[in-house]
Amino acid sequence: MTGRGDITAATTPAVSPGLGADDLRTLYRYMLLQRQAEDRIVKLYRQGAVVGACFTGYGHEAIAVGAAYALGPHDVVSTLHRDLGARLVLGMPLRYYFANFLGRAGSPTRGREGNLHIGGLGPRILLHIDHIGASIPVAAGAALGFAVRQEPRVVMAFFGEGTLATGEFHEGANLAAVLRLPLVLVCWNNQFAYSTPVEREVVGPLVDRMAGYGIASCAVDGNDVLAVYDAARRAVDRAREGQGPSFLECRTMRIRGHSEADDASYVPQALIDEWRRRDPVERFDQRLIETQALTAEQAADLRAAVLAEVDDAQAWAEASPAPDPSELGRGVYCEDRPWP
Amino acid sequence: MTGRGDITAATTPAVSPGLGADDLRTLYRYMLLQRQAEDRIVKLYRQGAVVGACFTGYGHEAIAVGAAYALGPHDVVSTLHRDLGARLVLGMPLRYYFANFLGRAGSPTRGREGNLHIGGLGPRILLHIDHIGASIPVAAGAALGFAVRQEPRVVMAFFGEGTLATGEFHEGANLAAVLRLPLVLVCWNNQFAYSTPVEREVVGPLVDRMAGYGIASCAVDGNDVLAVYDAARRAVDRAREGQGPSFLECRTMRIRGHSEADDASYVPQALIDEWRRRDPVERFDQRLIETQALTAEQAADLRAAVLAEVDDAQAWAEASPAPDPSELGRGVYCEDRPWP
Amino acid sequence: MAVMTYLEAIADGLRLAMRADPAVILLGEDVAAYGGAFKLTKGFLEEFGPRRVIDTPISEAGIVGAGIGAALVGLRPVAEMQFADFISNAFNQIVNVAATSAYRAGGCVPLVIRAPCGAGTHGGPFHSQSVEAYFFHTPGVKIVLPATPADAKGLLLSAIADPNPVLYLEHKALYRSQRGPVDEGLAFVPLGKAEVRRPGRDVTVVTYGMMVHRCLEAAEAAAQEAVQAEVIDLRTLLPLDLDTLAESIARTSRVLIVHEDRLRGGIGAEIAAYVGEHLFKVLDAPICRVGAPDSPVPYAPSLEAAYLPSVDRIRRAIVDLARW
Amino acid sequence: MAVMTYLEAIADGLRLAMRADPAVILLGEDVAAYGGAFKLTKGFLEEFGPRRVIDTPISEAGIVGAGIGAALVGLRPVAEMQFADFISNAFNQIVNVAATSAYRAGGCVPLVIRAPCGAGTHGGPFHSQSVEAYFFHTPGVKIVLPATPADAKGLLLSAIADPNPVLYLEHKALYRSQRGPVDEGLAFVPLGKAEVRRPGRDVTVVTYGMMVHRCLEAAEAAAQEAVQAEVIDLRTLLPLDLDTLAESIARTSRVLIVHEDRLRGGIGAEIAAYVGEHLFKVLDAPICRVGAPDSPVPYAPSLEAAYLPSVDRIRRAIVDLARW
Ligand SMILES: Cc1ncc(C[n+]2csc(CCOP(=O)(O)OP(=O)(O)O)c2C)c(N)n1
Ligand SMILES: Cc1ncc(C[n+]2csc(CCOP(=O)(O)OP(=O)(O)O)c2C)c(N)n1
Ligand SMILES: [Mg+2]
Ligand SMILES: [Mg+2]
Repeated sequence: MTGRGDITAATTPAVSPGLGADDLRTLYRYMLLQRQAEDRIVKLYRQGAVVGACFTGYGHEAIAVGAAYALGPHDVVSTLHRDLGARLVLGMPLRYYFANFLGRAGSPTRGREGNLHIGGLGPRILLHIDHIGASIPVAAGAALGFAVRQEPRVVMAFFGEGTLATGEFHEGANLAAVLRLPLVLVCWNNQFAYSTPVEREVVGPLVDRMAGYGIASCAVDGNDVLAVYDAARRAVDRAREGQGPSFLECRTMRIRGHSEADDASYVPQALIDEWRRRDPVERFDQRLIETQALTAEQAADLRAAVLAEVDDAQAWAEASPAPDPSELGRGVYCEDRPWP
Repeated sequence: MTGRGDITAATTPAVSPGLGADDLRTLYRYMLLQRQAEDRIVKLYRQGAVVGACFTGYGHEAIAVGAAYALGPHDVVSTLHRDLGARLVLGMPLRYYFANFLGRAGSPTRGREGNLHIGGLGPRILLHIDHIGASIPVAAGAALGFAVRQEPRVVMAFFGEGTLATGEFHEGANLAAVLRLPLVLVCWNNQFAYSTPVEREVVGPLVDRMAGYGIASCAVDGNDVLAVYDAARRAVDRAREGQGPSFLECRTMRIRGHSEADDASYVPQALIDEWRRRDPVERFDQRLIETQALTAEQAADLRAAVLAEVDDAQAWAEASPAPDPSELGRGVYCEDRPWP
Repeated sequence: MAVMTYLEAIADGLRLAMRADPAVILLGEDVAAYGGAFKLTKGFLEEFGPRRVIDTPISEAGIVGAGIGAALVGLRPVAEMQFADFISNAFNQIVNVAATSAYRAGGCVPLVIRAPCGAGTHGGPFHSQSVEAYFFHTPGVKIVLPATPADAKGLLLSAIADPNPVLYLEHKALYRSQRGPVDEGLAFVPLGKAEVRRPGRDVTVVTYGMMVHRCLEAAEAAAQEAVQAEVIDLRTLLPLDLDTLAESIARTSRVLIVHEDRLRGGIGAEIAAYVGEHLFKVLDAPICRVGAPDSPVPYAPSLEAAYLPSVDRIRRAIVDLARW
Repeated sequence: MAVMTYLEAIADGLRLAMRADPAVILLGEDVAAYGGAFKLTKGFLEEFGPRRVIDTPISEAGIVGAGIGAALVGLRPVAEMQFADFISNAFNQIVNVAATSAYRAGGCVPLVIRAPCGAGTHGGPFHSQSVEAYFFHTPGVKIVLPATPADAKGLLLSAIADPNPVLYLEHKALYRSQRGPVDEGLAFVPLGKAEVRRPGRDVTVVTYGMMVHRCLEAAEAAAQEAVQAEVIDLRTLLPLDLDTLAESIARTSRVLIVHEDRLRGGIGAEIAAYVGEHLFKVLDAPICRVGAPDSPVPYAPSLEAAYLPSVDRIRRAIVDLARW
């Protein structure tokens, strides 16, 4: 079995199966929250307030939010550097986001880590790992854990298309295929890995590649939150029913630099312009207005509420102190937990 | 491009393109030499004369010999534990084989390595590496070297189907695909990796998997030396013409244990019996007799000559002393070579 | 109390842990149907079923990564490397993922990685390695290497009980050569505690693994020359039990560090550095080390035998140090 | 003689080597079109063309493996790790393939692996690592870590000229902070030779990399307290120039080892062990080390600053040791 076609390629569904008007507004809210939080962090970065490098998921909001929204209340995500929205959907307080970028004691990493390197948040957000590809065997292992215990839980792992080149991605994806683990691989294909175009990372369509692993694969418009949700929903259902892993290629474009220190001058301006016109947040906004799922007034209220949340989160983070040097060397090992 | 079909699946060709009667006898001779040398090493192993573990390529002779025979005089191989025949085709003296298994000073590794771990023999046999998969990036790199210098040379890498699960195989194969390197990947699919059946290593047909890498892929009967030669020849030609890497799945069966310490009791006896009946050496022998490429008398002469060569090689190895302990710690670094 | 080989003791500990806690699972290459390359897990598939005893593809990073993921969602996986030599393929997962998880607030990783290590079986450069030094520099992991059947069992149980990633290195050459008494049941041996295997007043010999036995023999031989060596088996290499060392060296004023592994950058270097800084005042003689020369482990018996520290070399080092 | 930054000096050496020998090629992630994450190879693609300056997929094992293969067929590849932290993914290729090739009669591997390393730039646990200790235990590789622009260029040239695999670690925090005179042309600095950066009679300070500069500052501060420290920059970490160390320590009778890297299992441990065994007789004081504490490199400036050995901490260690 090659697994292709097990998920039919999702185009924007006319109706959004299983989603009510509330869901649509919630999706929109998360997308807006990611966008505004990242706009803010870029501002702070330019002001020199962000300690280290600054990565955003600008233009990837539909993928992060749409896919994560398809998860059930006990499912788990494995995240990377462009999927803030997924963490938000799973309940990560936005305050942590700012506190981590600013290296404050109040962040979940207590200033030990920066950027979006936040994981291990409760049982639903797996540890973050910077080595591209390394998170995939770990995600497969979490799925294995659920399979061993026969719990109907699913793991969803996010990553970029460049990740497919790595050996660790390969070993994790292959393991998931062989053991038919409840794993949903959500790939944002944003056409570049740093400066390297996708065809210099892997040859040929990603879905063919992953179908060759025996993993059900499909491609969707990554700038259409409902299309992403729809495909993710099917993949999650398959996983939960014991039908094994799936791969979703969410096609989009990295319309900013790799990080905020990169002007992306190696990308043709026309390509960026083209994809800016397909901005997933604006597109969903318009659609909600057009389908009257959202009134202009509701939209304004939502925007104000989101802005207030961003302000609050930033203020909270800024009020959090720098970590005390006496913390040095602490927390390297876990404390004993009784066994058996 | 998925690359599938670029090499049409080779079935036994009625005539062997480009092969004269001399070639057929030479192929047979190498297969016989591998078979008899390995029969002898097993005997020595049972007598306790082999120092470490004992692996053979019993039943894989058509693959090792047929594929390597498709190479030109400046091409290079990357070998593993079941492809003695390929080394012989490329000119490795059989004496080295015995000397290495017996850990003697006369082996090319001077007793530092054992078994078939012989590489770096002149410019045409790349270093041997025991970590399954690790040889593939190296083979790709040798091919890269030829591409950089615009030399029309080809690298052929041998490995088993279990190797496809490894991250290093993946990175090497992917790199070769992206850079369109002159690399021929020759996989003996012998259905088991140690005790693990192929479907626990990778899901689905190997050729689909590799086609997903954008690598031209085909499957052949690995017990038919002419079919292997034929497919390898096409792949070598493609590589030399700058059309990039190919993958050959040579279907066979490991009709002995993983090593001589393994009784393979996990393999159904019927499967072993079935494949014993397809023994590649006997099959080619019969065919040569039937097609009158070889007379019964010639066959007997050949067998005697091969046996004499095996006897000589063994005797030479046995006459070689154990490495002197004063060698300890020597040869870890290369001596200086002037640069630039 | 039963008498077991080192290999049987490991299997016993593993089996009891799996019986005690359904969260303990096994994964690795050929561990299930085949029972492992050394037949250590023979019968485990039958007893615990395919959900808990899992054959994996050849993918050491995948195996360790999967172990980490399963540990993060509450299991206590025991991942096997077929040979310790192949742990190099899982280096990133161990050093950067497992080891940093707690510190980076990623969560606890109660993962045990079993790896058959060591020379003496003519395995050559890729089936003979000592890998402890590769991981000793990494905070966040623990490393054990038992020398006796009782420790093999007891340290494995403690490793499984520990909430951190533990590299459990088991010496292939001891599998069947060591037999000894082993307590029944969940007989834990605590991590981080060295053991004085032989008391002595003249020289402290610090060692671990296969060399424990050679050091004990060498100490007996040295006793013929009126030198009494105290032999300390570290058992856990990370964290090191520096207190036990310090106490002994304070008495003997002389220390010899012995390991099978190459000297440069080995565990012995750190012990020597510790002694040179913190016990300088009590020392009456140079801090000496005996270990392997600076090359891969050679295959031929004549070379391998010369590569490994011999009883005689250790004896001479003990006696020379005592007489310094 | 030109004045260059450390980064410019590396680029200069690389460019000259590529001009001198068509066998020198570059491969790595984003090294060609982008000119590297630090813009070190900006303009190289234009000058040397896509056949010699090669962007690769994200695959560190693939990059190093390909470098090994190309080296085996006669090239002299320079492979880049985007950050030294990611070299963990190429661990097996370095330790088991490249390092053992000569010994196992596989052939010479004239491969240079460039890796931007070190802390001080708020990179956090995965963009700040010191990786030298991971490879220091491995015979068959060489390791360099220059501290000045002139050495950065000269050691790179020697690394490329060497027939063995060389890890060329370059310190990110020095890229633009260090400027200095650099000889024009193929100005080799030999591998395996330490350099006395400051003469002194009271204490020998052994260090390398970014800490060279802090040790020099600390030595100046200590001089205010009438303590004259001799500061030795190792430059090459493997092989170590033990002769230069021994000569100095024989004069000062006191040694302080300083590195940015964590102490446990670091390069300093081996140096201390060497001193404790072979220079014991000349020592008048404990063998002291200053290095990082036992954790990953933290991100927050308050933590990172405390993590790295400061000038003041080094000064105090020098003075205390002199007065011991
Ligand atoms: C193993 C490894 N090598 C290199 C890097 C440096 N790096 C960080 S992100 C990145 C590009 C990732 O590309 P992709 O997976 O497509 O994700 P994107 O950034 O495009 O969203 C690289 C090379 C890394 N983090 N890990
Ligand atoms: C990285 C690595 N892991 C494990 C091993 C141990 N090992 C040696 S051969 C082998 C099976 C290889 O299977 P396959 O590639 O199918 O080749 P075959 O032996 O069947 O010819 C294993 C697991 C190894 N050599 N390298
Ligand atoms: Mg990308
Ligand atoms: Mg096989």
